[in-house]
This record gives sequence, structure tokens and C-alpha cells, in this order.
Amino acid sequence: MRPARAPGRGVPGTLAVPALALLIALTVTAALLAAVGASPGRTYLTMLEFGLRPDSLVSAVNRSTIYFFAGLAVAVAFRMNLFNIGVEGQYRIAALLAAAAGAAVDLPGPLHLTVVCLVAMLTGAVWAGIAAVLRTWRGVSEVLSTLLLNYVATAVIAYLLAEVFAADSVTGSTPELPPSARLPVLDGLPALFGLPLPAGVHLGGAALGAVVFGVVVHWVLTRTLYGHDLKISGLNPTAARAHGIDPRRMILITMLVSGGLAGLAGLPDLLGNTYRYGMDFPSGAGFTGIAVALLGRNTPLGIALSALLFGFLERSALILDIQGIPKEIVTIMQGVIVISVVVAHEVVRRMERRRTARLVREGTSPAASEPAGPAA
Amino acid sequence: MSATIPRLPRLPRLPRRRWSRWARRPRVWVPAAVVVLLAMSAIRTFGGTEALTGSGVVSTALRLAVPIGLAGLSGLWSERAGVANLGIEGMMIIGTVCGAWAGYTHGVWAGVLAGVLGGVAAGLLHAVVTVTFGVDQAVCGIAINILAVGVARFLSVIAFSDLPGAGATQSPPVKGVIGTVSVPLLAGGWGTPDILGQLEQSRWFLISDVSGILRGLLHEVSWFTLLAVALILGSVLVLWHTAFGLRLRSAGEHPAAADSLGVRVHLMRYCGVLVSGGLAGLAGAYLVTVSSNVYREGQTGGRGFIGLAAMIFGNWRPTGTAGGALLFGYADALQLRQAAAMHTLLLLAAVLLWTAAIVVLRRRPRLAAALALLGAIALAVFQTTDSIPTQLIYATPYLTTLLVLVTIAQRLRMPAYVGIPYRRGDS
Amino acid sequence: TTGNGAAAGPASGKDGAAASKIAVGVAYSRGGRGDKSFNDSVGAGVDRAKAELGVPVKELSPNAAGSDLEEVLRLLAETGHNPVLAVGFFYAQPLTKVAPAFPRTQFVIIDDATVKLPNVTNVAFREEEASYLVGAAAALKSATGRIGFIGGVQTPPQESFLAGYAAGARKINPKIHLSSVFITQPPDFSGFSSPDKAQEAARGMYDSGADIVYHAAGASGLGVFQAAKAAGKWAIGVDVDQRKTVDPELADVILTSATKELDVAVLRVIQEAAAGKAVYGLREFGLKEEGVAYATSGGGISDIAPRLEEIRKQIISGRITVPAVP
Amino acid sequence: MSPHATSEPGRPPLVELRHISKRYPGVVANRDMNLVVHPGQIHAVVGENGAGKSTLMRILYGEEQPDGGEILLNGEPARLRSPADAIAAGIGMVHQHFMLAENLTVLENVILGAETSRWGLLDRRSSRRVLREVSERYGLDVDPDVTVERLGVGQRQRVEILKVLYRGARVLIFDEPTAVLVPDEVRALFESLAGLRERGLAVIFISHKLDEVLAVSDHITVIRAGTSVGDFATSEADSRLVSRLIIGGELPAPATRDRTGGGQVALRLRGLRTDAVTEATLEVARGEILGIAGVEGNGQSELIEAIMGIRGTSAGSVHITGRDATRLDTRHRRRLGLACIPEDRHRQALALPATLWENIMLGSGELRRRSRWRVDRKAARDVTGELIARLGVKAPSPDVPAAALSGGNQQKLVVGRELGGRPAVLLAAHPTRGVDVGAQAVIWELLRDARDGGLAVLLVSADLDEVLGLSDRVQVMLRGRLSAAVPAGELTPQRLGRLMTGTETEPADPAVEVR
Ligand SMILES: Nc1ncnc2c1ncn2[C@@H]1O[C@H](COP(=O)(O)OP(=O)(O)OP(=O)(O)O)[C@@H](O)[C@H]1O
Ligand SMILES: Nc1ncnc2c1ncn2[C@@H]1O[C@H](COP(=O)(O)OP(=O)(O)OP(=O)(O)O)[C@@H](O)[C@H]1O
Ligand SMILES: [Mg+2]
Ligand SMILES: [Mg+2]
Repeated sequence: MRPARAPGRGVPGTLAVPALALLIALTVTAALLAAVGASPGRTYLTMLEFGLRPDSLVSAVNRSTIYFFAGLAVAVAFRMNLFNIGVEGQYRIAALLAAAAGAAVDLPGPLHLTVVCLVAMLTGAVWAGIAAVLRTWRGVSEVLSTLLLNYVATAVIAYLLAEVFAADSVTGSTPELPPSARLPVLDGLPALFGLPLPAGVHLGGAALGAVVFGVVVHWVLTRTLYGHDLKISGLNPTAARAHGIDPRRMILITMLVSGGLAGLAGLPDLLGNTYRYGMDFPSGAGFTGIAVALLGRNTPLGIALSALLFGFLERSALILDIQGIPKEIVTIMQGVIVISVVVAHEVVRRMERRRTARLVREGTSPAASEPAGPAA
Repeated sequence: MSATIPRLPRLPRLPRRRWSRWARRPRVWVPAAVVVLLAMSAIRTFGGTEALTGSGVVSTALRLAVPIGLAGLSGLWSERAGVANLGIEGMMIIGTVCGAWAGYTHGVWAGVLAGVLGGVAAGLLHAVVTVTFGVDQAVCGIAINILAVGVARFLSVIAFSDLPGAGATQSPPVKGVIGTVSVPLLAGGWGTPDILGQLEQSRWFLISDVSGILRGLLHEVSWFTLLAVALILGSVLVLWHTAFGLRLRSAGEHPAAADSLGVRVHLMRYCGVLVSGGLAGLAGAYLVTVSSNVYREGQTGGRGFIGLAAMIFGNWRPTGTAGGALLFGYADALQLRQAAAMHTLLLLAAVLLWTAAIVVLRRRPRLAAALALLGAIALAVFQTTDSIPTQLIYATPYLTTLLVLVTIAQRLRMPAYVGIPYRRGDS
Repeated sequence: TTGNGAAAGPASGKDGAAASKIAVGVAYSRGGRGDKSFNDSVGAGVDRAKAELGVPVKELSPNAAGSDLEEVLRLLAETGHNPVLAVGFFYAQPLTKVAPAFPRTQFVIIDDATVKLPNVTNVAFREEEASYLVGAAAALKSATGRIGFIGGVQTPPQESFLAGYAAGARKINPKIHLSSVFITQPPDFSGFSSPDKAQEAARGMYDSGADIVYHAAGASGLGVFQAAKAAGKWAIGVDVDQRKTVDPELADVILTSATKELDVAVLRVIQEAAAGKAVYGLREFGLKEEGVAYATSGGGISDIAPRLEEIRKQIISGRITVPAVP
Repeated sequence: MSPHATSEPGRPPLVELRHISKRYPGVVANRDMNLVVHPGQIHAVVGENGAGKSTLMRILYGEEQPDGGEILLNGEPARLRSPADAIAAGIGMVHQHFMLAENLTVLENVILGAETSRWGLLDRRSSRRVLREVSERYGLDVDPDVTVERLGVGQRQRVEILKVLYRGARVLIFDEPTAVLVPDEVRALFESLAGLRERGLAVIFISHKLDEVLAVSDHITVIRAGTSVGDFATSEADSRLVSRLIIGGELPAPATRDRTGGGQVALRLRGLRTDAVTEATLEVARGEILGIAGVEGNGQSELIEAIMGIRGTSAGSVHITGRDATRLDTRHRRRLGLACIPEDRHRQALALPATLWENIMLGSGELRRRSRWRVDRKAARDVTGELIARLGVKAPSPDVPAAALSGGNQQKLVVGRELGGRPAVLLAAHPTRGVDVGAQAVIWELLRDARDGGLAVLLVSADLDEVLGLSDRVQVMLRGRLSAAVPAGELTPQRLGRLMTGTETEPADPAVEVR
């Protein structure tokens, strides 16, 4: 027999959630805008118009790759019920060491790039690994340890920058990375779609990396034994343990993977934009990553979409200042969207569960007639 | 039915749970405190540095601990009712804006009240989304943090940017101040002699230190601090000694059981989250009325999260939370006031780590080895350097917390149903 | 005696025609306007330019994470603003990317000397010189031989304040005891908005015998003044004459302030642009250019004024070199 | 053992449910249901899994609102909108799954919702006194100040009963109270129930175990497909009649089949020692079922976990199919051919929110072996679909979450899964607990077939009939110690009961006797 496929909600149902959520968010912000005397319609139009310019799109994508990696890192841990608040510290310390390593060695192109990426992933993994070890060894909640390690990372970075890596630099940064350690730009891609980019605006190569990693992570999560075991361990650690999935090992591996992905979050900026790590290196992506992961329901595709949404909103916010509209409205919008998406999702989920329950009752499988008591 | 089975003898009384006895037993905490005190005193006497136990450091620690403790208490009320609250930071931010605005227009106590109300409003949002809609509590908390940053900016632009001495990110000063009290006789209140102060000056071994610590806690204490202490004790009383408290906790321990006994789980959770919001708002109000007298963007500085850490540290109990907040406040105070003493502190750390190692040696040899190793590292660093880089001093409070957690984490127990939405019939 | 800005009065009313042709763009530093500190000082110059020259000005601020600095600059340049002012050293890196893309736009970066491009003007202040003077003042006025310094966030510009202050104090009293604290480490910039922590740090310094504390902690400085008030001791302000801007109740604890004439510099740059002058390269403002100074209001330092003036002249003449790194 | 119902003619019944109906989306749980309960009566309600028993009780306890019909209490119509209403009306319920907060003390669990206060503060002292009184009156001894977490199953049940009695309930509802109890606890429970009956209380009692029902109740109501199909005094009933009413067929009972022959030893324990097990020594051969009988809490759970490699051992050895597995972890032991039906399926066997095929994937050694590190979804779905069809599991597809299935169906899947990998050794702990008679028969049959196919089964059960009916040999576990193996045929339930409680001891050294 070929059993019926998953009782999905179909395309209209899938679209209902974001549509509903967006509607709520737009209504709330419209009310706020009206309250300060700005025209909501005009504001939205301006944002849309500006946000859809080719260079805006490219900028939104560039920004979203950072959030994507950060979100992915959070999500992988979440699958195992681990809350990695420490992506922030992990990606910053990873970026610092990657920058230092990249500047210190001289290798031919792709190899150089690979080394820098590996250093970043390794550093992120090690930093997250501290929390994993504390958790498996002493039962320290990873929520706490990763949070505290963020502050420790800040101190360590400041120290390393000041005393080791940038001790004699005027700018207080690591030396600039040579071209061989930089990510290529993908300007051909927008050109392919006929989007002209102004001088100096580039689509970063990290976007391609994000796609690759997204696919790989998706594949690992859904198509490998590790992904399966991860999911089960997250849902029921006791059962997983009884079936030979060692929870400590899973926690360790998962935090390492999460930290490794977090390590990548600093690279789009480092290898495609600043080329060096200094005091002015952009921060905060780790926290945004949490929101992005939660909004994206911990799946790579969802995270990609929510990262793009965040990137788009932040980019469009720029134009509001020019128009004299308080751009904090965009931050509010982000918060409202996160809440309304989960609320909308919950509502739809409840409806769906009721449907599944009905299916279980009605769609009895063919051979399942009442078991006649087999004579002993 | 096997009718032949005879009745078993009465069941033996079970021993109480070990960890709670451990935590409550004075036999463990008192020696620990004495060891710490002795070590500190010795370092002051022989190390030649300024006192780690001076009343100035202690009172600074107390002042820095109050917002953290209130944030922790906020988390405690929410989590005891079964709702994780990661939005404390955001609720505090709302508390600071509202508090500063009302404090400017109507005086300082109005500011306190407005801070609480602002926090309650944010708590209400959290309650509606997590309790009524049953949405993932972590998501909502994080969203509230994002939202609060935007809302605070939005409000401060509207409320403050045109006022004299204020701007888009800063409020005008709050009107009036919240006074302080000193305990008479002991700490020189009401013009009486300051006995502890004199003892502290004496520089006698141990006596001077104890006096310093006590004076720090009794001299010029803000009324707001007293309010916070009252709230800690009040929380113990309400949550553990009233019917309401039992019901509220039952909503966090086993909502289905509570429901089946007629407890209104959703109502209890609403109460917990609203009180949580109010306390977070209060913590924010403290920042704009006592810590300083203005609202500044970014003023909360992650204290909402540190409060959560203090709560977990304190095993979801008010007194423990207060202890965690004090520890944190103390480490922060040292970092701000006595950065130079941090180097000496390495020596203290080494002594304490070795003491801990000896204590756990028989039960947990591997932990003992790790602690001893850390102690040796601390000593080695102490020997080979003569100051700690300022950048690293910044990490002290956080490292201290981590270190203490490593020792006590396994005794912690959170309410069983935190984070799990309750709907009747969900099993 | 000091350059409180009077000397730099604008050659006003020069010509309205030239002014109307330009539109100034200003990109503020993190935090944006309303910070009662760095950004607002720049803002004051911008406001004067608007009022006195009648030039249209567009002011933008980056987001809190500082991840859109480059885009802010680009947007201002793109929308035809010229000159574009980039406020703060954070813009150094983004500017190296944006400036070449808009060769016809003149960029001005404030508080940075590292970006060297044909269409970029660097406006830099030698804060360490003013700090040197207030350091000397502190050493002269201190009765206990102990003084303090409180910085907001430990960055190179902040460290130059400390370096000048320490050098100035040691010049007067080589054995002076100086304790210093930075409240936070980057990228935790909350050190600039933590009056409570600054207050506790200052209390600690006063408690351990210091009688003068200099702060370079932006809005956190308020806490230093409160602590000084409570302890009945002196504090030294920064950036503007804080005796005039702070809450009147706290004003009398302020011995002096190390000022930095941001508004004057900004106004002057805009003026020159309006006049059609294309100025690029480094514009340094030190004691000599009267871009930095110390405040004399309140009369707290009138007794030592001759001595300070002497040192000031020595710095200007180059006989004293002020270190910028500790 | 069951005195007759004491329904007095003139007085109205305590509880009367008339024409109750309740529908959930897609299913009618109750239709036109009637139930009359008199004071001083133990009233049994029996029926298949999913027949609607719990639903009816939840309606009576105010947890669910009926779609139709009426409830009469003492002859008066009543509306029970919430448990609070029901409690006020004198109804109390002991749920199928315990409703106890583990981190709270017994006292707190009992007084919750019915607290007494003085000066606004909890009056723990007087509550404790009342609780002591109640527990002495009914012989339910529990320490009020210990946290529930530290209590065993039997004691937890006492707390549940105390909760109800503390509130002065006149009608007590027990939903499958014996499913998790061992014989002596069952007996203690029934003694308590008899005490309640004597005091004129009414007890409604749901069970799948017909012998218990016949032994303890005064009156029986049989429910099938949501409606009452039989209602009679217990004295008029016998097990054939009741079981026929329940499933419309004969009661399947475990009956020993001839052993197909003891093969080589597949599982061998030598002097295994854990914190609760002393010197466990046993051998299970291929094609054999070895039953471990014992009062729960004597180390059975620990023994199973030690064999699985989940719990550490301090001495002794484990050999699986001749290989020393003492130092191996769970994963590698499973790879040697070990499989396990754990005692608590929700905790140890299934990830409820995951789909059926994912759950099969979790435990199917065959699938895991085959997929190496890539998941073969198609294979997993096919295997699951095949299991569903073969075992008659009520599920529309392998893609529904496990949570959507009823307990019996979940258990069938678990058994099918563990057997699916063709293991050499199966540990089966309480394999039919909480499962209705139909599913029970299927599971027994599966075990027997596997045994006949050469599987070595170690069966742990608290159900004497199950142990005696399925096992080839039986060992008794008492205070962590295993007795010698005795052929099942030589044991009577009575003798086994004495062995389990230690009233009779087996002298021989097991290691000697087994060989
Ligand atoms: N909350 C609910 N939502 C939907 N369906 C439900 C709900 N509760 C019970 N059902 C369904 O109603 C029917 C009757 O369930 P009920 O729990 O009363 O059975 P039961 O006789 O107690 O079974 P068991 O012997 O397994 O405990 C079942 O089909 C069950 O799946
Ligand atoms: N008989 C089996 N029963 C259950 N799971 C099995 C079985 N055989 C293999 N597996 C599972 O298949 C997966 C892959 O097996 P494989 O032998 O490649 O593991 P491995 O990681 O190489 O093991 P090891 O660490 O022992 O070398 C493992 O997760 C293992 O748990
Ligand atoms: Mg039931
Ligand atoms: Mg059942």
C-alpha cells in the first residue's frame, strides 16, 4: 500500500500564516504612524519603492546573509532544545581570529579563503563548545553559560585586539586581509536580471555561501541519521537515550555545529566588506539571529525568508529618516511581525491538529479491521 | 486476583530530598562564608591592598544589585507560574522610559509608579500572547525585547526631544530624589555615632571587615532598596505561605493537576506574568530614579538577562535570587571601584578554589582536580603578572557567575512546566 | 583667554547665492542626535549653519548595531548632498568605500585622520592637548595627590584623553596617583550611557582619597558629577563647558571642562563649502587652532590660570609634546 | 469478596447520567450514555481502548461539557461547568495519568485548591492534621512533607486518593487505577475501596482487567463505541459474558505453548550489580521466554536499564549473543541484536510529536543499519506502512504524529518496531500495560511468534497471568535479588505470589540450577 502523504495544509494554508501576520503588523504600525502624524500609506509606499531599488535589494541580501548564518546557528541548537544565546559572542570572536589568521598567512586564493573560513568555524565551535562541556559535565544550563560567555568574549576580544592583534595599529584593527582571502563578488547575478548596480555596490559572495550552507544544513537536518537523531533527542531525550543516541554526545556535537555556523556569521562582513576586524566591527547580529530563527520556525528555508525580511526592513528604514518619519517604526514592525507570525502560526496549527485527529479516526488503514482475538 | 498476597508492612518514611536540605542547611553555607571572609581579611591585612570588604564597596554592590535582583524576581514570578520570560530586558526598558517621563512631570515617586505600570503593560502583552494564544514563550520574550527598543525610542522622541536639557535619547532629570536612611547607632543614622564606621577604620583583622560589610548594608540605604528587600521577603511570603502562592506555583509545576482541582491556571499565569512585568518595570524605574536621574537609551545594559541569571543561580527562590544579584553586584562593584584589587583577587580565587577542591575531593575527585587546576592557574597568573589588563577585568562578574554555577548547577531545579503552554485537554 | 568660540565667529552673511546651491548631509555617529554629547555638539554647529547660512541640511543616524554606516553615507551622497559630513571615527572604513564612488561629492569626516582620499576632508581634534591642560589643573588643585579618570568605552580616542590627562598631571606632580576606569569594552557601548556605573566608579575614587575626577564618558559623566556633589569634591567635564549645560544643582562641582569646539569646526567646514572652497586633507584642531581648550567659567581655576596659560603656550609652541597613547 | 450493592429503594441514586452525548471533531466519544451510581457501591465501567470511558468520567468531573443529556446528583439536575463545580458537588476523580506536581510536597498537592488559611497565610498545621486524620481513617499512610518526586507509583496513588477524600468527596472516580500497580498495591487499593464503600461513598472504577472488576465491584456497566451496551450487578456476571460484551468475541488469554526448543544462550548476565540490583545472574536461550516476576520497585526497572546500557553497573558482566557487552554503550549493544519494549512508552519509546515513520526509524535496527548515515525516507515509510497494515494499527498514514494514536495502537507499533529489526534478544517490560484486551492479544501473539522464530525474550511483568501465561521459565525478583529459575508449568499464581513477597524462599543458587 502507498499511504497518503503528510496531511499538509496546501499552498493557500501555507500562505495564510504570513499573510495574516503581515496584515497584523502593518495595521499596528499604521496606527502608530498615524499617531505621530505620518501617512501610513505614503510611508509604506516610500519604503517599498526604496526597498525595491536594485542596490537596496542587493544591500538587503548582503545583510540577510549575516542574519541567515546567525539564525541557522540558533536553529540547529533549538532543534535539540538548546538555546544558544551566545551566537553573538561566538561570531565576533570567530571573526577576530579569522581576521588575524587570514592576515597572518599567505596562501593562494581559494586555499586562503578556505583557511579563513575554517578558522572562523573552528573558533565559533570552540567557544560554543565551552558551554556544551559545562552542560554535559556539570549540568550548567546553556542559556546561562552562552549568555555569560558573550560578555567574556567581549573582554577577550578587547584584550586580544589591544594587546595582540592590533597592538601597533593606528586604527585599532587587525591588518587588512589580502585579496586572496576576500570573497568574490557576484555582480554578474543582478546584471543577469537586468538590475544595474551603482558603483561600489556589490552583491557579496557570501550570499552564494549562504545558499550552499542552507541546502547542506537542510539536507543534514532532514535526510541524515544525525538530523533524525537530533530531532528525536530534542523531542524526547529519554527515548533517544534508550535507543542508543547518547544525549551528551548529541549536545556536544550540536553545540559544536551551532557554534561553527555562528562562526560564519561574521564572515560576510569580514570577507566582503571590512576586510579587517576592529573595534567598529558591526555587532548585534547574534541577537537578531535569535529572532530570525524563531520567526523562521527553525527551518533553513524559513530562516532564509525571515532573514531576507529583516534585511529588507532594515534597508528600507534608511529612507524614512530622509522623509522625516521616525525610523524606529521599523524596529517596532520587526517585533510585531515576530509576535504576529507566531500567533498566526499557532492559530493555524490548532486548526490543523484538529484535522489530523479527525483523519486518524476516519482514515483507518485498510488492513485494520478489528483484531479478532487470535485463538491461543 | 491473587488473593493470597499478604499485606505488606507499612512503608518506611522516606528521607527528604537531598539538595534542598543541602541548600537550607546552615552547616554548609556558614563555613563557606567564613572561609571567604577570612581569606578576604587576610588579603587585606597581608596583601596591602584596599579593603575588599570596605563599606563603600559593599554599598556600591548593594546599589548595583537592586535592579538585577528585581529583574530576577520578575523572572521568578513569571517562571513560578509556568511562563518563561525572556522579555525582562524589554520590560525594563519600557519601565525606564515611563518612569523618567512621569518622574519629570510629576516627581520621583510618580516615576516609580509609572515604571511599574509600563512594565505591567508589557507583561500584559506577554501574557496575552503566551497564555491565551499559547505561543512559544521564548519567541514572545525575544520579540518583546525588540519591540521595546523601538517603542522606547519612539516614545522618547515624542516625549523628550523638545524638552530643555533632553534629547531623542535622553530625558530631562527626574524631579526630586528618593532619600536614604542609615541605621542609628550602628551606621550613624539620625546624628547618632557611627560605631561600625569606627570599627571599620580600626583595621583590626576580621572585625574591621565584618563592620565594613555590615556598614555597607546599613549606611545610607535608599528607600527604594528597602522596597526591593521588602519585595523579596514579600515574595517568599506570598508564594510559599499563602493559598494564592501555592496555586500560582502549581500552575508552573503541574497545570493540569491544578486545573483538575479547580485552580484557574490561566488566571494564575496572568497574575504571575503581570507581577513579573511590574517588577521588571520597577527595576527600570530604579535606574531612572536612584541609579541616576535621567533616562538614557541603552541604560538597562543587559541587566534583564543578568537578572535571569541571578534567578537561575538562586534556584528559582527569592532569597537565592537576591544572593545571586548581590554576588553579581559585588563583582561589578569591584570592577568599577577597585580594578587594581582584581589582581589580588586572583590570590583569593586560588585559595577558594583549593578549599572547594578539598571539600569535594572525596565525592567528586574529577571536579576536585579541575578546581585545583584552576586554582593553580590563578596562582600562576598572580605570580607572573602585576596587574590584570583592564579589558579582562570587564569579564569578572560574568566569569565569577560561571565559576559558581559550575559548582552548584546540579542542585538547581526549575519549575517543571516552565515554557509549556497549557490548554485544557492537551494532556 | 580661551577659545570659547568667539574668535571663530562666522564671516556671516557672505553670500546667500552660494549657500543656496549646496545641500549639506550629516551622518551622525551611533546613537544619533539627542545624546547631549558628541552628536549634539556637531548638531549645534549644523544648527548654526542652518540659521546663519540658510543652507538646507539633511541629518541621518545609523542603526544601533552600526551595520548601515556605509549605506547612510551612500544615500546622502546619492541624493545630491554635498558636502557630506561623517561624524565619528566609525565612518572611517565605510568612507574609504563610498568616497571613490562619488568623486564630485566632498566628504568631511570628523574625529578621524586615517582616511586619505582626494575628496575627503579629515577634521581631527587633539583632545589630548586639552586633556593635558585639565590634567595639569587637576594636579595643581589636588590636595591629596590622588586624581581619577573615568572613560566610557575603551577605544583609542578615549585612551588619548587618558594619555593627555596623565601626562599633564605628571608634568606638575610626577608622583601623582592616578586611577582610571573604563566602564565597558567595545562593542558594548553602554559605557557612554551608564551614569549609575560612572557614579559608582567615581564614588570609589573619592572614597579612596581622590579629590578630582575627570570624565570622558559622554552621558555617563552625569554620574561623576553626582558622586562629586555627594562627596563634596571636584569633577572635570568634557567636550563642552559642562558647567553651563549640566543641571544647575550640579554645576558648582565642575572645576573646568576640556572642551572641543566641534560646533565651530563644523560650522567652519560648512561655511567653506558654501563659499565654494574645496578643501581637503587633514584639518587638525588643537590648542593652536583654538579647536580645543579648557573652560574657565565659575572661576574655580582662576588661581592657577597663569600657570595653565603658560603650559598652553608651551604646547602651542611645540615645547611640550603631548602623547596620544598611554 | 464482593458484597452486594446496598442501594436502598426510596433514596435517589447519588449520580445519574442520562442520555449523555459528546462528540469531538471527527469522532463521537459518547452517545446516549446512561449510568446510575448508588451510595455504598463500587461501580465498574469497562470497555475497549477508546470506547469513551474517560470522556464520560471527565464530563462527570466537569472537565468536559456534554453536547447533550443531563446529569443528576441526588436526583437534582446539576450543571458542572468546571472541576471546581464537581468538587463542590462532592465528586472527586483520580485520573488515568497521575495529576501530581512532583516538586511540591504531598501536603501541598493535597490541599491545592482547598487550602485553609489563617490571617491570610496557609495554615499548614491544621491541614496536616486533617490529612493525617483522613489517611488514618482510610489506612492510606503517606508522609505529608515529602516531595512527590520521591514517591513510588503506589504511594502516588494514595496521594491521589487522599486528594479526593480530603475534599470530602462522596463520589470517587478512578480511571484505570490499577494499570500501573503491582499485585500487592492493587490489593491495598481494593481494601481502601472496600473501606470507602462501607462508609457509604460511591466509587466509579474503570479497568481493563476483568478479574479485578469481577472481584471488587458491585455493579458493572459495559461501554462499547461510546454507548452503554450492558448494565448489571456483578453477581450476575461472569468474565465470558463481560468480555463478549466488550469486544464482541472471546477473551483471549495467554496460554503457554510448547517451547520450540531451547537454542543457544542469547543473553547471559553474571553477577550484575547496580545501585538497586544485587548479583543478577540469568540466562535466556534462543526460542525462550524468561519471565521476571516481582513486586514493582524491587529492581526490575534498574535491571532492564542496566542490560540496555543506560544505567551504570558496578560489577558483573553482560553477554549478548555470546559477545561480552559489559563495556559497550547502548548503541553497540543494540547492534549486537538487543531490542527493548520499555515500561513507559511515552517516556522511553516514542517521540510523540514526531511522525510514525520517524519513530519507527528511531528504533528499527534494520532501517538504521540499512541507511548508514543517510535516512532512506521511502524505506522508512514503507516499513511503517507495512507495520500499520500488518498489526491493524488505527492510523491513516505513516506521516501522522505518534501523539495522534491511542495508547494501544502506539504500543502495537512499538512492539512491531522492536521486533522488526529481527533482534536476537528482546527485553519486554510490561508490554501490555494500559492496553485493551484486543491489542493485548495481538501483542501476546507477536511475542509468541517471535519466540517461536528463535528470539530470546526477557519478560518483566507485574501481571501474574501474563508472566505465567507467556513464560517458559520464571525467576522472581525480590529486593534486587533474583531467585532461581522455575519452569512456569510448576508454578501456581498463589505460589508465585508468595515468592514475590518473600513469604516463601527458593534456596537454590540460580547459576547452578539454570545450567
Ligand atoms: N480531547 C479530545 N479531542 C479529540 N478526541 C478525543 C479527545 N479525548 C478523547 N477523544 C477521543 O474520544 C474517544 C474516547 O476516548 P476516551 O479517552 O474516553 O476512551 P477510553 O475509553 O478512556 O479509552 P482507554 O481505555 O484507552 O483509556 C477516543 O476515540 C478518543 O481518541
Ligand atoms: N543493529 C543496529 N541496531 C540499531 N542501530 C544500528 C544498528 N546497526 C547500525 N546502527 C546505527 O547505524 C548508524 C551507523 O552505523 P555505523 O556502524 O556506521 O556507526 P559508527 O558511528 O561508524 O559506529 P562506531 O562509532 O561504532 O564505529 C549508527 O548510528 C548506529 O546506531
Ligand atoms: Mg481512558
Ligand atoms: Mg487507557
